[in-house]
Amino acid sequence: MNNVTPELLVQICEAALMVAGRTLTIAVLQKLFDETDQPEAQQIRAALSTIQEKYQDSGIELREVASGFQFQAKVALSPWLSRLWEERAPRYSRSFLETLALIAYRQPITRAEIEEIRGVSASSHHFKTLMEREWIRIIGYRDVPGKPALYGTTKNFLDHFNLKSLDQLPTLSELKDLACQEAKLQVQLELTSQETEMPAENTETITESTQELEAATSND
Amino acid sequence: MNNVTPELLVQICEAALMVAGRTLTIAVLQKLFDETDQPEAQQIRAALSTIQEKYQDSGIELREVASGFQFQAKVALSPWLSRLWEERAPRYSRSFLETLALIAYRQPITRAEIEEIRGVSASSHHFKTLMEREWIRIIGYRDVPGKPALYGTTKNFLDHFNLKSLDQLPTLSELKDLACQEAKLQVQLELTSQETEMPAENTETITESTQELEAATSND
Amino acid sequence: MNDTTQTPESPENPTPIAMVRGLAFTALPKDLYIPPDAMEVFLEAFEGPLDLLLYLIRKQNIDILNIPIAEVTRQYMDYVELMKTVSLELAAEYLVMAAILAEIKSRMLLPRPENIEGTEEDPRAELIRRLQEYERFKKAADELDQMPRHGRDTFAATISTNDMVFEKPQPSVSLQELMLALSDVLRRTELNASHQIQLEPMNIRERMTNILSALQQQEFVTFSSLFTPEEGRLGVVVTFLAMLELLKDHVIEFVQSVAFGPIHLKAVITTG
Repeated sequence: MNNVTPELLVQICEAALMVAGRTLTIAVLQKLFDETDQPEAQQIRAALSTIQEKYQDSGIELREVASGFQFQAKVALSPWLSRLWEERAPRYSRSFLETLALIAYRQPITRAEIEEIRGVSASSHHFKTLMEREWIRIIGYRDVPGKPALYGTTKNFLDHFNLKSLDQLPTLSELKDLACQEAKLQVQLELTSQETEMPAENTETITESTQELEAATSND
Repeated sequence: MNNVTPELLVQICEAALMVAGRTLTIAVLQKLFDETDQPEAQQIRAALSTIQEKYQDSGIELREVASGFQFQAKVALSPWLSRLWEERAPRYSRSFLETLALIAYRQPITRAEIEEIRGVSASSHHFKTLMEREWIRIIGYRDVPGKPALYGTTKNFLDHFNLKSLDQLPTLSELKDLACQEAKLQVQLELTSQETEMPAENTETITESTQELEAATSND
Repeated sequence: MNDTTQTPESPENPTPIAMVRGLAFTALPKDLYIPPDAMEVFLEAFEGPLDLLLYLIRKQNIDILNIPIAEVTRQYMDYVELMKTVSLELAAEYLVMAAILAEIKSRMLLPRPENIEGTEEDPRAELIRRLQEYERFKKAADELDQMPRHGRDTFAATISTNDMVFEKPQPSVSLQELMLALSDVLRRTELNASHQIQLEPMNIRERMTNILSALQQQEFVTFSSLFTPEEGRLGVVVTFLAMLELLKDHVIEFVQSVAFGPIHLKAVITTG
């Protein structure tokens, strides 16, 4: 604790509890420091009670729960906060949807296979979300080095898309038709945007649908 | 605003920004209230600056980025906070960053133009990663043979780098004009025309494209 | 490309490159063998011919507007030569730059032609413009890297709403969106010929999943129980193909404890 002032300790604990996205124990908070600088459990406790006092009149509070400490919004504010989610559900990103589509069409499939096809590493977060929603699950393991898990879709997945079985998913040729339609739509959009947005310089055409834009800016 | 005291407004904004898990705009914050109680944008702004002051000495701060307001841990605390996660933030190679910088400053730009300035062929992998992260996207196609895609940055890019808009990027260094330099050195040579043939390369075209881009991204 | 970010050190750098028995070595011995791997690492520190050229110019503290073309060309060619001796695949871009340098050099030697406006054009002008243009983006990339980034320098706060009861609606996805995402993947993979993906009839894929689900509930499943006679011949074929596919992928195995006894299916690995 030589280099860490009590003020800095408070700041670090405060920020850590806010950004971690999970409850933190005193031991975890201690491990944020180099061994030579590591504060005592008591010092962390003192910092935490300083924080508790500091947030007395705030919209949030620091609470100790079974698994550690966490910041929570004050319950009294829930009538307002609940509207944060009322407005509109968040949207899944394009990369999330690509992962889902590959699992649906190529199941049973491993994560490495998905990465290979998509050419980019897959986000663990996507798998977690898909598992939590019970749209996919692990249906087996491949007997190759690393014993990778095989993913498949669930009945919940079919239900969400109103399908009775997987072979009701559109076939590849139907997919191509869809791509054609999309292209046509884009040409139309192009024409309208040329008229409206780009009056002078029309060497460059913005072919952008609002949908795509929202997909691009929404988080997952 | 009859039933909502300024103190309560501050608490609600504070808690909402903390629990939302995404950036919030002033409009979204307004919608947390019943229509009869809805605060003016100005009142929300005032609450936000109260919050900003309140957190001055904290480990976190309220910041405005491209897509809205967000609480963030202070940059100075990152050495401690990054230990909360096992995975290290990725480091980007110089070629990756150069590609990104060119797209950011020169958008809309084609891949061939990037290659020309960098003097090397561009890595497809970089483009994939940038698209995957939703830092760049195709914003149109140039109407020349081959219809090359034009790339531009997204709001995600700005958010990731803590920017409100593209004009907050550091300014590019200026191009020195060889012809002018020559002229200075060779004073004795009286050249009739000082209209140099160094192409009147417009050194700053960013502001223009910024506006275009904002027009393109702000319709959600 | 890889993530090498070390600063390029040239063998000609005047600072000592090594201390051997108290003696500083400022140059590599001529006969020193550079392993090709090391050479590659060295070259990857440069982002291409412009970067190498800039490095050579900066190393000697030369004003970019006043490049002694002959000298820089000579050094550049030395590097290109070095690449050749370690039989590295020479990137075409490096050779193009060598040609450009040689061309400028030769034009500098000749009397300069008057162009239409009557002013002289310095043969170096275009190269200098390119170098400057590249340099400013190189700098911009550096600056971009220094800027605070999410996940590296700063982290967004998200705290719990534990005690509150309200439902957070889950995002909804339409089949159309899912299909568009898939067609994106397909379009990208078409460009990348190394992995073609084909979409088989979905019923085989579905059957594979069903078989694996059965094997999760029961360690051994009899071969015959997986066939449903009502589905007819096509159904039987599809199920059988699904089994073969799983067998080929090392996911399941067939077990027969006694000769002519019932055949069982078993997952090769049973965890979770």
